[in-house]
Amino acid sequence: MTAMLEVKDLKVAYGKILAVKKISFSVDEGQVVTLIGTNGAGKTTTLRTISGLIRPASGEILFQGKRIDATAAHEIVIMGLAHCPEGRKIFPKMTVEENLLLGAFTRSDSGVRADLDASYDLFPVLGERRSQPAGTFSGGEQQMLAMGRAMMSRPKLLMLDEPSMGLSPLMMKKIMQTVKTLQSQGTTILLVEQNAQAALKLADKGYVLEVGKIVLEGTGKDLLVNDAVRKAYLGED
Amino acid sequence: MIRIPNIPESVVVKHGPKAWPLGLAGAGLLIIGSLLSWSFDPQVLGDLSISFNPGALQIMAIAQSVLAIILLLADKGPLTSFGEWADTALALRALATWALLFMALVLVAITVEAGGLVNIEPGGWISFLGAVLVFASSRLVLPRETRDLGHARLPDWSEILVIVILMAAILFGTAFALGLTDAWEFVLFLMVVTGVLITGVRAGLLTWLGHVTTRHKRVLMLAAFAVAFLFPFTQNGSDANMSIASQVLIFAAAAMGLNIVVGLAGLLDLGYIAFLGAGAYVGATMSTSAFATIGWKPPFIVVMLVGGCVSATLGLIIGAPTLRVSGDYLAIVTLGFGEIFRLTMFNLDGNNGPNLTHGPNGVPAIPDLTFGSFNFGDTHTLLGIPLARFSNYYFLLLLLIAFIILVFSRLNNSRIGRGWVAIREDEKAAEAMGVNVFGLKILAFVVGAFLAGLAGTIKAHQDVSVTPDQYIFLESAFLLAAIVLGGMGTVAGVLIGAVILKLLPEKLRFFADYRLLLFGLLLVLMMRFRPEGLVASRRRQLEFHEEDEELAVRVEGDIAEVVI
Amino acid sequence: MGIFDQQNLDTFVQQLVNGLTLGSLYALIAVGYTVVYGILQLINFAHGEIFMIGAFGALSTSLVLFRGQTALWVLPFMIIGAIIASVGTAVLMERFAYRPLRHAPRLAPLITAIGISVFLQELVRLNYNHVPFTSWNPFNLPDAKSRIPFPQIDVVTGPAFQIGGVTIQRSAIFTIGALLMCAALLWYFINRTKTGRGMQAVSQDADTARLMGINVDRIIVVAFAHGAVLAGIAGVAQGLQNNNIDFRMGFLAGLKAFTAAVLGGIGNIQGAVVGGLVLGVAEGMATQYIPGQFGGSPWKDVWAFVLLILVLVFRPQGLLGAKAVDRA
Amino acid sequence: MTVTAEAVGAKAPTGVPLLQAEGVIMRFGGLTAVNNVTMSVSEGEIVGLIGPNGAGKTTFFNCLTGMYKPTEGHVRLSGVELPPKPRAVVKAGMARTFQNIRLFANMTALENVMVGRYCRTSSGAFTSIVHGPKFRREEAETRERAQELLDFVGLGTSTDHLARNMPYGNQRRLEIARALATDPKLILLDEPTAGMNPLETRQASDLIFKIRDSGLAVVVIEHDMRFIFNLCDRVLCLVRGETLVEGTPDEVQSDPRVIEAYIGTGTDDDDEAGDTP
Repeated sequence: MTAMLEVKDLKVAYGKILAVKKISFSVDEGQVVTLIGTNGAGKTTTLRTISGLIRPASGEILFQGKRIDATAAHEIVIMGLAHCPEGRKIFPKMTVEENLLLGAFTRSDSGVRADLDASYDLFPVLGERRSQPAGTFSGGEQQMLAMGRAMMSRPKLLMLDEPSMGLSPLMMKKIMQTVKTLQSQGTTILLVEQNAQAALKLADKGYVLEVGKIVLEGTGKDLLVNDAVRKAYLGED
Repeated sequence: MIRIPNIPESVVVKHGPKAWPLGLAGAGLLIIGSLLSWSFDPQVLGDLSISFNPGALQIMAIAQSVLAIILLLADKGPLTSFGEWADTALALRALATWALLFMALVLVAITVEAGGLVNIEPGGWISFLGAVLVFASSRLVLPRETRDLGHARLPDWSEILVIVILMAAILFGTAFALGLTDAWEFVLFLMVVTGVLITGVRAGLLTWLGHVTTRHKRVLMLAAFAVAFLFPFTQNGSDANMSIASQVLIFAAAAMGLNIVVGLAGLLDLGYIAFLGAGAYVGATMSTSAFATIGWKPPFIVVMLVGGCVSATLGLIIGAPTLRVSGDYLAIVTLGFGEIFRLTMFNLDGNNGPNLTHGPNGVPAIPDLTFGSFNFGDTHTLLGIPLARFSNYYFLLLLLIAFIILVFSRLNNSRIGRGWVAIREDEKAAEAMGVNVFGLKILAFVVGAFLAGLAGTIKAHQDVSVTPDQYIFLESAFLLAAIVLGGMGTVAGVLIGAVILKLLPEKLRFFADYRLLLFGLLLVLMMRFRPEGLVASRRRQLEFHEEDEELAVRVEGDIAEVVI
Repeated sequence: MGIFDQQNLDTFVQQLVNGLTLGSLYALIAVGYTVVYGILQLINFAHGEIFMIGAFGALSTSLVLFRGQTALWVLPFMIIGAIIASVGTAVLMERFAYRPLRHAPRLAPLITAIGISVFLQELVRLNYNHVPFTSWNPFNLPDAKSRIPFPQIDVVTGPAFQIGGVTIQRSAIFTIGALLMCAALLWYFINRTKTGRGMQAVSQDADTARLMGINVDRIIVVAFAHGAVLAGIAGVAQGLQNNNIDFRMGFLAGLKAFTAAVLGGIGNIQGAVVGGLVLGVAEGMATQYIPGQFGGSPWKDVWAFVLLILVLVFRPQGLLGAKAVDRA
Repeated sequence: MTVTAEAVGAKAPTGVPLLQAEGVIMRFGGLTAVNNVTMSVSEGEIVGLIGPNGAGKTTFFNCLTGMYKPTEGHVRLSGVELPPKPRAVVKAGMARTFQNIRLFANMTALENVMVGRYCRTSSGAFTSIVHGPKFRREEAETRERAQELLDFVGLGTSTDHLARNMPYGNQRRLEIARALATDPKLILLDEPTAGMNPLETRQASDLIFKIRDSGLAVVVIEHDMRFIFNLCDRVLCLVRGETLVEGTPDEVQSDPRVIEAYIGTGTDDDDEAGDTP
């Protein structure tokens, strides 16, 4: 199996201070891979670098075998890599439908309409409120919209940044179930989470980040029972 | 910055040992050449045609070669102990590059001014050759490990001596520069100063000086004032330069007042010149000029206070919208107020409203100030040196500036100053922590306006007449530029900015036409490459480089130092 | 004598027409402020200069290519010349002055804008009629240090129409017509094209727009260019109306247009049009109807600035803007 | 779980009402963010505020602290009606922290806390310029108190560090110290442990107990159930701007309405079951 996304020796700096210190990991096709770690560990920075919003200081990022570390963000989207950012970042003044259509900005094929309906099937809430401004939605609904919007570009790889942030435990479960659904429909997923428990449970592979370095890696199941992880990230003694 | 490709390492290693004698020889040639005649034509660039009687430019060349010799001796020879601290190799490279440029430009200048290469005498060529040799040698000198000069400490007395020498150099440098009447000479002098400054930066000396001056702040202030006070005595009674100097001081006073608003409180005021104008109009209309429209003629000190208060009241009015408006919008509001002020002064001519200002003609023939029997218009002699009209205003303005600096720095280092920083950083959070945001903003406007009003009343007498077209938007932009150029929130920065912006155009008449064009370009380039200004307040520097974490770590100690 | 007698009515309608003409001009320029602000939250203070350069572009086209001919067919070429000059300047300005400051604190671009504004004015003043640093003037262009007569086009600047007691200048019809056409085209572009939707997305959240595959740099250039097209056309309109142009014309017009943009709710394109018209009419009416010493044309700019300040203070979201909802 | 109220020797709430918010309603246009919420906090009490995102918790905080003027309702501190001005609220004795840390990034830790003293000092421009006796006294006091507070929250050695250079957890502590500098009777903490790992979270609850023990009442917004139920004397659950349930941690935890609307059914281990849309 070839890696869909491969990150090699990635370093990212703000000024001259490294936020990400030489990390390497890979995401295989069809997998859910998760990066966990506390605030400031460099998870979001990593995702923003992969999607081209930040330029790396050094290292390589390969997507389907092609280097993308110098590619502009909008071109990376066209290549099939979608990024659902931290904090949802929906367009608040636009309606649900307009938001979703922006997700398909790079496409000019005729399948957009069908994909729109597919989004409404996946998230019926969105279908019911398709002409309402997205800014009036609750956090959970906004998260659904953000995920639906990211899927509109028909990505091969979807990166989700903290989808459970600020959500009730109930809503969080719904979101995690959706992640599984998306995987079963054939999307590869790179999931960044602070909620280690939920993330590791559905991950095929997990990496633990601490202040810019990968300190542990393994399958989701292995990490869930790893002593260090249990102490530091699951809050167990 | 000029970048010259490095010489391949093999060459450096092979010829490295030759660098030292080569450099000394070059510096020697440069000196010898400078003692000879450079030009056949005695009319150009001062007089460079007489051997063994060096003109200004030749003295500059000699000074540069002496500096080069010192650096070479520090690299190898009797001064090596100094060389352990300073990065002499990098410094020599910078110096040599600028010296070569200097000599080249001198030859160009002679050629252009005297009309042809034939006008260059052998001395000129010898000096040029010397500069080339020094340059070549500097490329071959290898950098070596140095200790961190930034943390070097000398005994207090010698550090204070350094400050005094520095100030003396500034005094004589300024007097020397102002004495240069030829634009070429002036530009070349600026080149030498730039070269020496860059040499200092490369050697790490400037950083060290920065630390020394923060360690001895009071000494620095005293020395600076002593220098400023002594300046008129270097002018031999000539009032031409003093006229420029007092213009610079007025400008600096206003800029410093604006710096309270912009630099400390972080409010962009694009109509600040109106405060200076309000003071000036008060000074004019309450003067004994035949065109003054207000009958009350109190002593000048009262007029000054009235001017300050009228300005402060305007500041209160202009500051009031800060309750609801902030950021760019506030800048536009202040711009609007500035224009309203100018148009109103323009219109209050008796036809369109009451006659207060004589409209576009303004108030002319404002008499000189008198304090008792001391008339500012007369020439007074002190220590055998005659001090004419502008010197008198200069001293008065110096007092005013001292007062403004006191207000500025005391406010900055108080609860109020902390409040201002907090507002700049995060207005909402400041409010939520109990900081009186609106009150502090208003205070900044009022204090800034008051100080400008004081300066304005003096300006009216110094300029003899007051007209609305002295208070256009462009003047506000100039004041702002002085702050931006010099450095927001610092006293030294604003003074430097004011000097540069007012002095250069006066001395460089030949570019008078391109003055504004270059000014516009300068603003754009500053914002692009050094938005925090030449002498940046540490904190302001951080604010302009939000993403530079390394800088934040580096200056952390400095900010703590300022607090205590 | 009633308030509605014929003469009063004529005066009123006359001022209304004058105001609408002036307002159309403001609106054309205001759109440039609003489009750029909407996307970058940047007050492009130098936009007034883009307008000025548009006028000079038209003038140059006419003088260089058509030797000042007055036939109507020259007008489209003049407009194209104006647009090339203004768009070129705007795009260069964005690329070299503003783009490097994308993440700088807000003070930096504002000061840059002032710098550009001064620079462009001086560039035109000093170098319009010759190649810089020489006295070579191949096309025999006039000196820009004082006012320059603007070429007149027969059909557009001929004798005014007289309808009852109301005089309507032909150039006024050109200005109002230009506004109507530009506004319609712009509306279509923003709301009906893909790039237009991209523009809306960038204005709400540039980083996220990137993640949608939108080329943000391109969108920003497009925004600057759009503003510049309208400003260029406004430059032509101003020249036709006043019969002359000068290098200072951008400052006041720019400031007024900015007022108009704020009046309508900055960032909102319909708002800029409405704001421009309202400001123009208000100015016309103030000249006519504010009584006493403080009325009349010497004070009209003062009243415009007073209006600007009142709007910024009391309704910064503008006439059409809704107050932003700050959700927790 | 090692840290409990008993473990740090908590005092029982005294029952004297300190903060009383009655019928607070906050509408934005057509949107009702907070609908008729009533809450009272007694001296020495720790009250938790939970609820899903968008339930109006932070908006409610903003109403309490005067950042918003509630559409309807009253907020009283020690029986005195609070005006909707953040500054007046701070002066009256209620301070807060922010959900997304809002420190003065380019100021040092000490300076940040010193800003918090602003409302308890009164040196004006004049005495500051002439360095009058009042100025000297207040400056010295401010500095001393600020250092004390840094020691109190455990940042005694970070005095001269820039806020932006401090680690995330310390920034949260610094924000608390800054709020404490205003001498509040009541402190409102908006998600004080967001983004912290379990160890840091435990340290945060220790600090909050310590604050309570020094005589302050505390209101906390949090998502971390374990944290909140361990910490609080009383918990309010807000859903869609309304109070769903109010009670002791045990009552709220087991309330079926809370489980349905917020916590969700089942244990942590089910993710096969459920209503995949």
